Amino acid sequence: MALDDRKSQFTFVGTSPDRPDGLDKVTGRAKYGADAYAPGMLHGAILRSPHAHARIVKIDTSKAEAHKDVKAVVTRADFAKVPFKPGLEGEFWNVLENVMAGDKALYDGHAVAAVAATSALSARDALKLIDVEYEVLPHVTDVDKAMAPDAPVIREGAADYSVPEGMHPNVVRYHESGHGDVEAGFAEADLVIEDRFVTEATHQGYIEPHACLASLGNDGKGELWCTTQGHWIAQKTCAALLGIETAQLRVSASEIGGGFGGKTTVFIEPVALALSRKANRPVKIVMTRSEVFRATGPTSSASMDVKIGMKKDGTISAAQGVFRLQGGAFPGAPGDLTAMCAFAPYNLTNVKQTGYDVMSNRPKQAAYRAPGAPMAAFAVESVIDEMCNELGLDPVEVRLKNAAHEGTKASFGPRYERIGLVETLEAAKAHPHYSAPLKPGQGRGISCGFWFNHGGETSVSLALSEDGSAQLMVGTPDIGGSRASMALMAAEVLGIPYENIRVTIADTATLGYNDVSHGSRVTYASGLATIKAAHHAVEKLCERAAAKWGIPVDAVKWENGCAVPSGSNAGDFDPMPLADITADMGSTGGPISGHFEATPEGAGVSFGTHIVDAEVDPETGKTSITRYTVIQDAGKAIHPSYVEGQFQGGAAQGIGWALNEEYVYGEDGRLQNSIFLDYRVPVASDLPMIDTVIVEVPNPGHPFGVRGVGETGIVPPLAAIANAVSNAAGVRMRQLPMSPPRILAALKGNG
Amino acid sequence: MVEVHLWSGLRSLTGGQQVVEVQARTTGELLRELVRIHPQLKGPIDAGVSIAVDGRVIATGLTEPIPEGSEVYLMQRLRGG
Amino acid sequence: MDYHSPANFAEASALASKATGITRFLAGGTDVLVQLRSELVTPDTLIDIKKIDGVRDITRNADGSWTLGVAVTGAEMSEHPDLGNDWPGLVEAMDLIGSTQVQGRATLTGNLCNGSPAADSVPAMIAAGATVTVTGPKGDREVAVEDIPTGPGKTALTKGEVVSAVNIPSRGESGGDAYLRFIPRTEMDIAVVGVGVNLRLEGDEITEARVSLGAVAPTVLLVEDCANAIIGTSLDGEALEALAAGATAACNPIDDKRGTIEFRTEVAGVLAKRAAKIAYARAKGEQA
Amino acid sequence: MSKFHVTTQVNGDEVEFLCDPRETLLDCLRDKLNLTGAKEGCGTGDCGACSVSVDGRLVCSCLMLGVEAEGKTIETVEGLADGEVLHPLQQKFIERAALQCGICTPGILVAAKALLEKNPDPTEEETRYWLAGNLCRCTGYDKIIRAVMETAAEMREAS
Repeated sequence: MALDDRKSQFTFVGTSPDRPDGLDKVTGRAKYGADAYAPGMLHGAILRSPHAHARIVKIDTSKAEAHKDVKAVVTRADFAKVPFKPGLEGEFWNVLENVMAGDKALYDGHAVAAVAATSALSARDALKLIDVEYEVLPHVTDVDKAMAPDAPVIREGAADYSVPEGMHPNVVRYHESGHGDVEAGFAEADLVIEDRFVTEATHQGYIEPHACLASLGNDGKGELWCTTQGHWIAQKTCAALLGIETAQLRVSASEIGGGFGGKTTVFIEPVALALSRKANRPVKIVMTRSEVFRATGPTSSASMDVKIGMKKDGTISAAQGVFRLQGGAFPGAPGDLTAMCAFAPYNLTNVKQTGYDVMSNRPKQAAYRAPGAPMAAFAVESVIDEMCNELGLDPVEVRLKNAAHEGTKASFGPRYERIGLVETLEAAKAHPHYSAPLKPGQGRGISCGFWFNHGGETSVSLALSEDGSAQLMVGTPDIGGSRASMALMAAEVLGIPYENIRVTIADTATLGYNDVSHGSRVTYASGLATIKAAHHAVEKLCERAAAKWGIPVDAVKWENGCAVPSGSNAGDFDPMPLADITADMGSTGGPISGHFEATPEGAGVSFGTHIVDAEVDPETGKTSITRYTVIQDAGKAIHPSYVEGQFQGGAAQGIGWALNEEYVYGEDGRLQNSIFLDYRVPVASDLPMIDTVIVEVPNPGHPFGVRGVGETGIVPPLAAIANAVSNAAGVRMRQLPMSPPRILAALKGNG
Repeated sequence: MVEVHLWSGLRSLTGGQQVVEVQARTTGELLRELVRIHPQLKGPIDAGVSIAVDGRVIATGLTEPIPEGSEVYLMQRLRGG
Repeated sequence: MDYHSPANFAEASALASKATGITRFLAGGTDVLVQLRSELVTPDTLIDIKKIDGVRDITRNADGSWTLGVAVTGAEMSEHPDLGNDWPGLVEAMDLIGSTQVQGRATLTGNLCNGSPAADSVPAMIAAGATVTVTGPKGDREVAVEDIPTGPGKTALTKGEVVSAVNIPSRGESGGDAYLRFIPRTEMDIAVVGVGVNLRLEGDEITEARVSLGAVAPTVLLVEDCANAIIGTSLDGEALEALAAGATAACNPIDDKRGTIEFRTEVAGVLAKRAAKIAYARAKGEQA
Repeated sequence: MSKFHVTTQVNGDEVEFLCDPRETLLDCLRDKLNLTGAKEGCGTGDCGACSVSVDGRLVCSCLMLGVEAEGKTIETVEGLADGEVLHPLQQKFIERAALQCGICTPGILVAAKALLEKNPDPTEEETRYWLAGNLCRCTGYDKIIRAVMETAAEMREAS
């Protein structure tokens, strides 16, 4: 049987059918994290530090324990002893320390104790009965200040091998890469611009707060229901933090109300398990919005220096960047990724990038869509825009002139395979938006963006039913409609209707390991695994047909949902539909399933180009986004509507990051804006329609050519909007967010 | 033999070398050889690396083949959102 | 927390008089519930005044003045066929508070008694010359709106006192009002600066004016210098500049997460001019 | 602390529950009546995920106490469909991919239905401002606004 995985003509792929979970989600019956209930269930609540940095001298839980409704109180002593290691090697220790403080509270909102009680109100009341004695320590929340010689040390010994001698202990990881000779490149340039850029931390802002329902006995067996991007990582981490065996903890992923990277780790889940073990009853914990802002994982904030040399014709002769990112009180700020992504769109002879991972008294940063890349693009693409203005060059032409393509040696090292940056730039140039006239007071900005994308461990299982329908089990939580794309890909291979395939997000007990829904990997990796699993089932279907016909299996091929005799047997028998084979599969060899387990390593990098128009009120500094176009290479769009949705969502989040979203810390190191009233995500009336152009340059690493699309869409907006605003206002904005006070101050020349 | 290009931050661990020649048919062998030749590379490799073979980024796999004469780059482990 | 829903204001006042600890009146609840939920303020006694007769009524009195019940919501004000013709600035100010959902609950009285210097409806009420009826242990008294707030979160109401009605003057001839605020987004924010302007014309000349500023001082301000800057003028360029200067001079704001001192001071002048132009156009009977 | 007995009508059904006066209507709908379609995204009236209609008025159920529901008529997302027939907005949201994660969808549907009842022919701007209190973090609102306006057009045609 000859089967070629690769495909470019499609029946189902590329259409946009109704999603399989649509009905549940429009009727309110879909079950999200907080929608679960268990008999005998208790409610948990977590006590959090009001200090940015403090030694925990003593915790007295006796009064809380005496409360009539309280069934368990836990502190750090109720978790496993996990070994400390520097850098990211000790990630289990880092996560444990983050979900329940040890000797010190490291940020405003850091968990210090938790209770389980018979009602949510009682649990909250009981928290007030816990006495914690703190010795307040000096704190630091700003990245540059955290690197300064006099900065308070968050934790000695947290730096890994990479940090050069003599750096402050808060610098915990260091990255340096590049090629060529940047000094020689700057000497060749006709124009050199060097600027400093600053971005504040933002939050993913998913509308569903973290929530879980945990049950664990002292026999080490447990069940966990939670809203997560990856239930296997939750299983592995919780098991390590509770000191139980991984396989004894069964984790089910609820419907997930947004994640964007913020639900790739655990926060409340180990705490609920510890409470449950102690109370010997199920425990549900639901975060408040304020807890989400204070104590989950926002992005890093960044301070960056970018220097670029350009010739008069627009050729970039050298590029250099230093990127300093603080990621809270733990290692992990993606200074390395920021550095590696910064100049990735360009074909450069001389390039050098340096990244710092710095600790401060803030919550442990988590991934947020293309972590680290948007800040880098903001700095780099702003400088390029300044240079285009200065040299009187068209910003799209300059980017085309320097654009990376297949075979270009990337700024981070290797040569690119087939990539689609040039195609997105050509599409931008041809788009009516790019040539549309601007009104007075408006400015236009463009920016390119790059992201790596990811493969990751993946398991998929597909089982056929006697009536010819198929059930597909995948292990990557569906955040944005991936069950629809999985069903489309399976339908494409099996040749049965999309509607005949039921896709389930399997729990950890019913499928092999799956990496998290992150790195834009789901349509790529689970999609690839789905295709392979479907092929696996098709092989068996062909075997059964061959046996029935009494011909060799390699004389059977699969076409349009039927086994068909081929070669010398062509035309000997009528095509045999799938349902005819499955109808008696129990008596012709047993149930027919297909599966696939692997770590696909061909995710294929992704590029996008955004065009944005902004209007600035010169008297108040208020910006409105008047037009927005996203152009991005999807490789192959499986479900085009949801691909557009990813593009639009990335742009909208980028607009928030650029204009109004920020973590505001007071002098006391406490977060000042931990509600949606003051953490200002874009509302419907803030935004225009967001136009999209799907470019399709197939990824050689996927049978259908898919590239992940989830993350790249947030990379260009910060820079594209900064360029539009700067061009509209006539003054260069180098700090985010570009809030009205900042713009007005810049306009008045004192910014 | 395969030439492995290191990121420049690793030069301090290899006595200034940014390209290391190793004998390896798979990504796993390659990492083992690197540590054998330059024991100080154990730190970064344990911390997590990705390997680009002729432009294809291998995030974690240790069994991926490395054809003779491929262009190989060591990269810091990629993480996504 | 005790919850009561009295049948009249005398009963509400009596409940509040004898309550111990923290007492809150519940009208729309859009501030009280947020404070309760976030455990900023957990009242010991909560008195729901929505079951009192007449609290949802909007009444135009014989002299052209208006009496609004204390539980009249923003949405009910916006939907009223005549109120917005008389006092478009006041109705718009109320309408700016929160979302459609919040409009279904939020009230003028709640906005006033929350004591926030950034309350949107308060500068508009003060510019309009509105008063509130306060029912207390000693009976009723009528208090000018500008005399209610005494500081952030604080009011002049004493123990046992409850606002029982909002009184808005008759619009009269050739008058117009307007309220503008600055927020970073288009909706859902707290005012960074708010300006209410109410004026009356004879011909082209302004004969009466009241200008009120929000979010630029510990309480909402009634700024006489601003009024004087435009009274006797036809709102020419010079008058507008004097108005802006008066507004800027009156500002005594703070730096906080919502805005800087410089920003608030500058934008107060900008909005004062813009609001005055709208009020002027309305007084002329033009669409604005 | 004594609890209050509340009798109210939800989606046409008369229901009763006991609640602490500190509990919100949202707490009561979700925890006492098992109507978990309304979601708590913020607890401060800023996200709209808990939107319900009370006596025909769109409100955030997190900004109303359970005790205040006495004698009211409440409609939630669970009451939108007519038996097995979806409301046109529900149908359109599925067809037009107007949801991604879906957590904001119940609130947006309830709010959009209230809009179309008040204004059967809203402009894009009116639709955007009406829904400004319903945060969506996935879609950028584009497909939501289009779905609401398209539904409005079809409902006008059908009536």
